[in-house]
Amino acid sequence: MNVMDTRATSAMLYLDGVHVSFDGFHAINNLSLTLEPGEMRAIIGPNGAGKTTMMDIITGKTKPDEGTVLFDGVTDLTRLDETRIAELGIGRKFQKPTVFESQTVQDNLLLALNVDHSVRGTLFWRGSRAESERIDKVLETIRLTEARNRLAGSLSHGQKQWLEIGMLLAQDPKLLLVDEPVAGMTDVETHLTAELLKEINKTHTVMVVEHDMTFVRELGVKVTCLHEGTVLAEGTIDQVSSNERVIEVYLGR
Amino acid sequence: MLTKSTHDIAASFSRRGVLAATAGLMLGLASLTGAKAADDTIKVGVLHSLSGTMAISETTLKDTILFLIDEQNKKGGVLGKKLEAVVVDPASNWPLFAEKARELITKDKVSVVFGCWTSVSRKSVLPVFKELNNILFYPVQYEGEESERNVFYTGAAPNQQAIPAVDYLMKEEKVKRWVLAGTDYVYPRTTNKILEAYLKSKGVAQEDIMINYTPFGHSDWQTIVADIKKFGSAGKKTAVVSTINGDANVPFYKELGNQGIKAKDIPVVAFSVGEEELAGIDTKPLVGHLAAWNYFESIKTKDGSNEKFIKDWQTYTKNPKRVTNDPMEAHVIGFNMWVKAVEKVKSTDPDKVIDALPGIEAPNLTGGVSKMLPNHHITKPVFIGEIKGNGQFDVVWKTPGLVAGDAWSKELDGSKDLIGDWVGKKCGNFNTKTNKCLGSGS
Amino acid sequence: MTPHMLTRSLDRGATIFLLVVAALGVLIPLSNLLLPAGSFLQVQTYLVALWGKYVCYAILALAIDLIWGYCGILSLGHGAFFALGGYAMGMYLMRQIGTRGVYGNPILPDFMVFLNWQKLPWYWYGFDMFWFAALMVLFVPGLLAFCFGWLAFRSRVTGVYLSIITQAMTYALLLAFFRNDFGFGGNNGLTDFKDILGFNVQADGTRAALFALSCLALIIGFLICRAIVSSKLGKVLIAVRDAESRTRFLGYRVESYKLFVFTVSACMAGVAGALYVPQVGIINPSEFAPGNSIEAVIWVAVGGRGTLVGAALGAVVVNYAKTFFTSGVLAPYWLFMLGALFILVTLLLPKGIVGTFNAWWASSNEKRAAASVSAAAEDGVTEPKMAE
Amino acid sequence: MPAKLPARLCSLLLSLLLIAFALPALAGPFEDAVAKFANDDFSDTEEAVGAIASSGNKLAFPIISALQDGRLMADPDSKKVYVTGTDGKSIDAATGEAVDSVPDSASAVRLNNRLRRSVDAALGSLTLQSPDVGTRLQAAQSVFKSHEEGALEAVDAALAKETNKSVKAALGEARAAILLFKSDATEVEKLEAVAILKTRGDQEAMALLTGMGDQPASVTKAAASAISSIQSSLAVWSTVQNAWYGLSLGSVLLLAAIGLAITFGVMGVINMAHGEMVMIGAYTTFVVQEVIRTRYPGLFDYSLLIAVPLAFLVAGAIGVLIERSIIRFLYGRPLETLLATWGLSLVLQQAVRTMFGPTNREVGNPSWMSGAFELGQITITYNRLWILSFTLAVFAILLAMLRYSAIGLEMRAVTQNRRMAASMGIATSRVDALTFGLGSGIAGIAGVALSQIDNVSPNLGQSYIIDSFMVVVFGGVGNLWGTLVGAFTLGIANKFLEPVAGAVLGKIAILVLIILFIQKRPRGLFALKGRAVEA
Repeated sequence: MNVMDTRATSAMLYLDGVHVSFDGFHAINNLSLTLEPGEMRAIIGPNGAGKTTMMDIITGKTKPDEGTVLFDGVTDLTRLDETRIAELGIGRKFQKPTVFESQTVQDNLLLALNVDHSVRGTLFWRGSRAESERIDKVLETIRLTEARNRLAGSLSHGQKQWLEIGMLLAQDPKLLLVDEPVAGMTDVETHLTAELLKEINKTHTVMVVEHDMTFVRELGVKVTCLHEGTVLAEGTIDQVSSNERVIEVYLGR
Repeated sequence: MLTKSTHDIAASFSRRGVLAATAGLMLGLASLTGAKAADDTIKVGVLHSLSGTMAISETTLKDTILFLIDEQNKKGGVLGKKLEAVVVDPASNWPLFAEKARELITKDKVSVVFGCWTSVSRKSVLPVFKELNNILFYPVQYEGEESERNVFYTGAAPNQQAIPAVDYLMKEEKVKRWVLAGTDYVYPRTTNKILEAYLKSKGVAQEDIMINYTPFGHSDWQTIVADIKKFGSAGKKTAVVSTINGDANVPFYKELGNQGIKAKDIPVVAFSVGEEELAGIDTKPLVGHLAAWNYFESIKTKDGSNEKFIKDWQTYTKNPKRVTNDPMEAHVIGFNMWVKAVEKVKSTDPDKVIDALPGIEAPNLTGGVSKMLPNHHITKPVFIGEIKGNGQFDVVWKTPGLVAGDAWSKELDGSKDLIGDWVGKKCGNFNTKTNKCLGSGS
Repeated sequence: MTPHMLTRSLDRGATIFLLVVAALGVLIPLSNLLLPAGSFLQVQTYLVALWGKYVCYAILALAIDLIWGYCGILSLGHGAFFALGGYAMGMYLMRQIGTRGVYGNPILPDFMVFLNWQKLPWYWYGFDMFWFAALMVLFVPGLLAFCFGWLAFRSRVTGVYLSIITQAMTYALLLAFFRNDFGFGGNNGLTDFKDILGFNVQADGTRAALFALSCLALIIGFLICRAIVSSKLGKVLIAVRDAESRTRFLGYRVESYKLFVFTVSACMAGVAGALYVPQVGIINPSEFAPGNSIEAVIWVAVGGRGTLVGAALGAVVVNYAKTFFTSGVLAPYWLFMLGALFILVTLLLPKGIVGTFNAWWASSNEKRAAASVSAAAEDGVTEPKMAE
Repeated sequence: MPAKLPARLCSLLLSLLLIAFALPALAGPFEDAVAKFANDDFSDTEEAVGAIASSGNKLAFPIISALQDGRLMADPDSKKVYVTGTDGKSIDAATGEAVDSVPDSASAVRLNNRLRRSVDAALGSLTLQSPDVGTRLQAAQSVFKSHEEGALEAVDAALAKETNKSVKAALGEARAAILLFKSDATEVEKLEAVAILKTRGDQEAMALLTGMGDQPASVTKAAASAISSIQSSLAVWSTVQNAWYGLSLGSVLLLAAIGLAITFGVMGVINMAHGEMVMIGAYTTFVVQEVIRTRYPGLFDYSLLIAVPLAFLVAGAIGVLIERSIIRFLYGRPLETLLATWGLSLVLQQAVRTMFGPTNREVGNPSWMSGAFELGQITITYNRLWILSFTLAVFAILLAMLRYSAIGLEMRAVTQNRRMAASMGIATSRVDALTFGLGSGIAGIAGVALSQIDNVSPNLGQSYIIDSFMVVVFGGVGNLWGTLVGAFTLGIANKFLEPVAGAVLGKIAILVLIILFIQKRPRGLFALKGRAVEA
C-alpha cells in the first residue's frame, strides 16, 4: 500500500498503484496517473487495456482491490458510491451513448442540471427562469435547439453523442470523463466535437478516451497510452506515437 | 420485418381488443338487469371449484349433483317442475366463492346451493347465505364449531369421525401413544385440539401425544416420518392420527411405505384419505392403514342400494372405474333431504324449506336412514376401513348405530356448553348453562 | 399537494378518467338505493359489491403501475401489501364483532376461543379503534415495503432478481399467515364481520357508501400517482427505469427514489386491501399467494403499463372477464383464457389497450398534421448524417 | 416382491415336509379352531391363529401363511375353510385333503392389524428352522418384535442348530428380548439380555429397554445405562440422518432446478412454465406405466428407464415449440417473458387437467425403487438413493455435454456473445431453440424422478417453481456449479432447521434467509464478475 503524503496533492485526479481483477483476470495492474486541474488528457490503448474499467473505478462503479484514487487532492473516491462521486463533480459520458430515450431532449438536460437531486426537491420542483436559460444555452452549444421537444430516442447516433456531452455540460462537473465521444461520427462531426471539447476544457478538467488518432491529434493535448491495465507511455501525441512499445501493441507497424 | 409485422398485428388486434372490450361492457350492462328466472324449472346452484388446487376434490362433487339432478328429473323432477343445475367455477379462490354465491342467489335465483369443500370457502360464503337467506348444503367432514340457520352440514362433525376412530384404535389395537399429524389449518387444529382433550380424558399422558403440523402441499416427509418412527419406538403401541390434507398425502404415504413403517407396527388412521385420494397411490405397501369415514365404496348393503348407486354413477359418467366416496354420499343424502323437504312444504321458499328440513329422513348408501337434526347436522354411521391392495377399503369396524353429529364439541372449553337448535331455541349457539343464545345468533 | 402540481397532473385523458370514476361513484350507489328494486336501471346490490371489488383491484393496479410502469420495478409481491392492508382492516372488523361472535366472547375473536387462546395477542391491541386500524392500513404495508426496499434497493437488487425475491417475500408471508399460531386465523382468515363504524356491513346503504368510498380512493390514488409522475420526480423515475446507472452518474440517489415510490405504492395497495375486505367479507392468506400478485401485474399489462388510466381499466376488464367466464358452460375454460390473455398481451399488445390506443391516436394526429404541411421541408436536413 | 416368490414357495414346501415328519397330527380342537375362521369375526380369527400355531399340526404353517397372504378362504355357509396354494390348487384346511374347487360363496379370511401381528408372531416361531437363511432371519426378527414367552423353546432349539452368523445374532437378540420380559428369568439372564440389546443399539432395542416394566434393581440400572449409551449414539446418528435427508431434499431441488439453470441461468429466460415441464415429464411416466400395465406387465420394472428418454423428448419438444412460438419474440424483455410463461403455465395445467382429469394419477414404484436399507442406525430408502444418484448423473452428463459437445460449445458461444457467434456462422436461433429444449427436456426427466415421491397431478409443477427459482438465484445465475451447491445447501439447511423450528417455520426461515442473502450478494453464491455481466 501507498504511504500517503501528509500534504494533499495538488492534482484534480490522482491514481496510484491501482489494482483490480475479475476472476483472476488483471484488468488494472498497478495503474498510476495524475490529472492536473484544468488539464485535458487523452487516453488511448488497445481493446482490453483497461480504459473503461479505469473510468468505472473513478466513478465508483467498480471498487479497486488496492490502490489510491484521490479527487481534488483530498477525497478518497474508493469509499464512495456513484451518486456521491457525481455530486462531488465528476461527470461521465459512456462509450455507448446513454441518454433517456423515452424523454425529450429538453428533459434530458433538465435531469442533468446540478440542482437539488433529493426526492423532496424533485417532487416539489417548479421550473425557474435560470434553469431554462441554462438549458437553452446548452442546447445551443450542442446544436440541438431545434430538436428540444423530440424524444431523445429518435435522435441520430451523433446527436445522441452530443446530447450526452450536453448533459455533462448541464451537470457542470469539475472533472469530465468522456468515453469515445466520436465513435460513429463523420469527419465533420468529429471536428466539431473536438472543438466542443476544447471549448469545454477552458472551464473544466477533461479526460477523453478515444481510438481515433486524428481526433486525438486534433485535441493536441497530453496523451497516455494504457496497455494491460497499466501506463505504457505518456507524453505528447508525437512522443507517444513514436514509442516502440506503443507501436507494437497498439498502433501497429 | 418481424417487428414490423407483429406491430401491425398488434395494431389491428388492439382495435379488435377495443371492440371486444366494448362488447363485453355491453354484455355487462345487459346483465345488470339480471337474468329472468324461468318459472318452469327449479334452479339448483352448484358451487364447486373446477379449476385451481381444489378442483382435484371438488370436480367429482359437481358431477355428483348433476347426476342426482338427472336422476331426479327422470323421476319427474320436483313439484312437477324439472330441476336445472346452475354451475359456476369459484376457481379455488375464496373471495370468488362469495362472489359466485351472491351471483347464484341474486342473479340466477337458485333455490338451493350445493357446494364448498374447504372450511374457508364455507366461511367465505356464510355471510352471503345469511344476508340473502338461501340454503347451502355442505358435504365435507369439517371441524365443527358451527351451526348456522342457512347451512346444512351433511359431512361428518368431529364426533362422527375422529373420536370413533380413536376409540377403535384404543380398543382394538391397544394404542397407548399418539401422533397427531396434520396440515396447518383450522380443521386439523381443531380436530387435534378435540382429540388431545379426549385422549387426556382417557388417561393418556402429555408425553405420549406428539402433535405435528406441516404446510399445505408438504412434499418432503423424510424428517417427520423418521420422527414418527422414533416416537413409536418408546415401548408403547403407537398410532398416527392423520389430518393431513389432500395433496400432501401421497408423498406422506409413499415415504411411510419406503421407510418400512407397516400398518401392523404403527397404523395411520386418516380422516381425509378416501377412495379418490388413493387412486393416485400404489396401495400395496399401505395395506392395513386405516381411514374413518361414514361411507366406503366397498360397503355391501342388504338392499343393494350402494351397489346400485355405484352402477348408475359409473353409467352416468361413462367410466366403469369411477370411484365413489364419502363427500359424494353426503351430497346424495343432502340432495334427497332437500327434495323431501320441498315436497313436504310444496314450496322452494328457503324459509319454509329450512324449517321443514330438521326431522327429514333420507336413506344413506350404507343401508341406514340418516336424519336431519335440529342443529343442522345429520346422523351417520361411522366406519373404520383398512386400506386394501386395490385402492379400496375393507371395513373392519362400525358403530353399532347411527351417531348424531355434534355442532359444538364437548371436548373444548369454549363450546362444551353450547348446542345448536334451530327448532326449539331458534339458535345455532345456545348456551345451556346460561340459557342464552350467544352472539347475534341471527 | 400544491395547486400547481394538481394542474400539471391533469391532462385530457386523466380528466376524462376522473370524471368517469366520479360519475360511477355517484350514480351506481344512487341507482342502487333510490330506484325501485327490479327496475331496468336499478343496479343490484350484488353488482355494487362486485364493482366495489373491481375498483379496489383498480387501486392495486395503479399502485403496481406506478412502480412498474414508471420506475421499472416489477414487484411480484404486491398482493402482500394489499393483503396486509386487508388484514389491518379485518382485525378492526373482527374487534367490532364484540359479543356477537358465536361464543359471545367480548374480546377474543371466535377462532381464538375455539383454539383455546386465553388472551388477546399484543399485536391485536388498538385495533378496536378505527383511527388506529386506518393508520395501520397505511403503516404496516408501508413499513414492510420500506424495510424490504431499503435492503433490496441499497444492495442494487434489480430486474428479475427483485421480482423473484418479492415473490419469495409474499410466499413467506403466505406460509406465515397460514400458521394458526400466528394469531390471524390461519387458513380461514378473518370473516363473519358485522359492522364498520357502527354501520352494518351487509346493509345496502353501507355497501353503496363503501363503493363510493372506493371510487374516491381511486380518484385520490390516481391524483397522487399523476402528481408524482408529472413532477420532475416522475422524470427521474423514468430515467431510472430506462437507464439506471446513467441516472446514478448524474448524481441521483436512485435507491431513495425507488424506496419512495415503492413505499407509496405499498401504502396504496394497503388502502385497496382495506377497502376490499369489508366489501368481500373475508380476508385469508390466499391473498398472499404469488399467483395473485402475478395476476395483478397482468391487469396492468393488459391495460397498458405506464399509463395509469390503463392499469385501472385493465384491472376492471380482466376481472370482469373473470366474473363472466367463471359462470356457466365456459367455466372449465377460464384458465385457458386467462393464460392465453397473458401470452397474447405480451406478444401482440405490449403497450396494452390504452398504450396502443394512445400510440394510434398520436400517429393519426401526426398523419393529419403531416398532411396539412405536406409541402414543408423535411426536418432531416439539419440532422448530421450517420456514418456506418 | 415377485423375485422372492419362488424362494418363499420353496421354503414353504420344505418346512411343510419338515413339520409333517416331526410332529404327530391331532384332531378335535384343531378342527374346531379352523372352523372359527369361517365366523368372519376378528377375535375368533385371533383365537384360531393361537390355537393352530400351538397345535403342532402339520397344517399349521400352510394355514397361517395362507392367512397372511390372503389365500385362506372361508365359506360362511358351510363353515368350511380352504387353503388355496400359490399354485392354484386348494386343500381343505381342516383335513388337508385336496379339493377340486373352492365354492364361490367362500371369501378370503379378513385380517386387521392386531391379527397381522399375531400371524407374524405365529409364523415366526414356526419358521425359525426353515432351510432358507432369509426366512430364518425374518422369523428371528418377528420373534424379536413379538417377544412372546411361548417362542423361547423354539428359539433355543433353533439357536442350537444355527450356523449362519447373522441369523445366530438375530436369534440371540430375540432370545434376549424374550428373557427381558419373562417374569421368571434369572437376574443374570436379564443382565445378559440388556447387554445384548445394548450392542444392538437401535431404536427397537431402546423401545424394549424403556418398556420392560418392573425389574430387579440391577437390571433397571444396567438398562438405564444401556439406554443412555444408545441415546447418545443415536443422537450422533440423527445428525448423520439429517445430513442424508438434506442431501436427498437437495437432490430433489437440484433436479427441479437444473433445467431452470439452463433456461434462466444460461439463456436468461424466466420460464415460469418450468414447473409444468416437470409435470409433463411426470405424466409421461404415467402414460408409459399405463401402457406397460395393460400391454406388457413384465416390463414394469423397466418403466422408468423407458420413461426417462421419452419424458426428455416430450418435454424437450414442447420446450422447442414454446421457444419458437412465444419466447423468441420476447428476448431481451425478461419481465414480459415472465408474464407470458406464467400464462402458459396456466394453460398447460388446465390442459393436463382436461386431458387426464383433476385427480392424482398413480405412478408406481418399480421393485428396485421400493423399500429401504439400514446403514448403521439410519434408514436409507432406495428411491431417495436412486434419485440422488440419478440427479448427480444428469448433472454430470449435462456438464460434460456443455463442455465437450459441439452443440454445447455453440450454446456457450451464443450465450456469451450472440452477435459474434452469429457472424461465425452459428445458427443462433436454432441454438436458442435447442438450449430451451434441453432445459425443458431436463425438467421432463426431473418429472420422471419426482413422480416417484410426489403427487402426479396438474399442480405438481407449481409446488416446485418457487423453490427452483430460489435455488438458481441463491446459487448464482449462469453457473451450474452454483446451482448444485445452492440446492444442497438449501436442502441441508432446511433439514437441520426442520427438527428445531418445525416444517412451516423452517421453510419461512429459509425464504427470509435467501432474501437477506440476496441483499448481501445480489448475484448469488457464485456470481460471475466483471464488465461482461453488466452488459
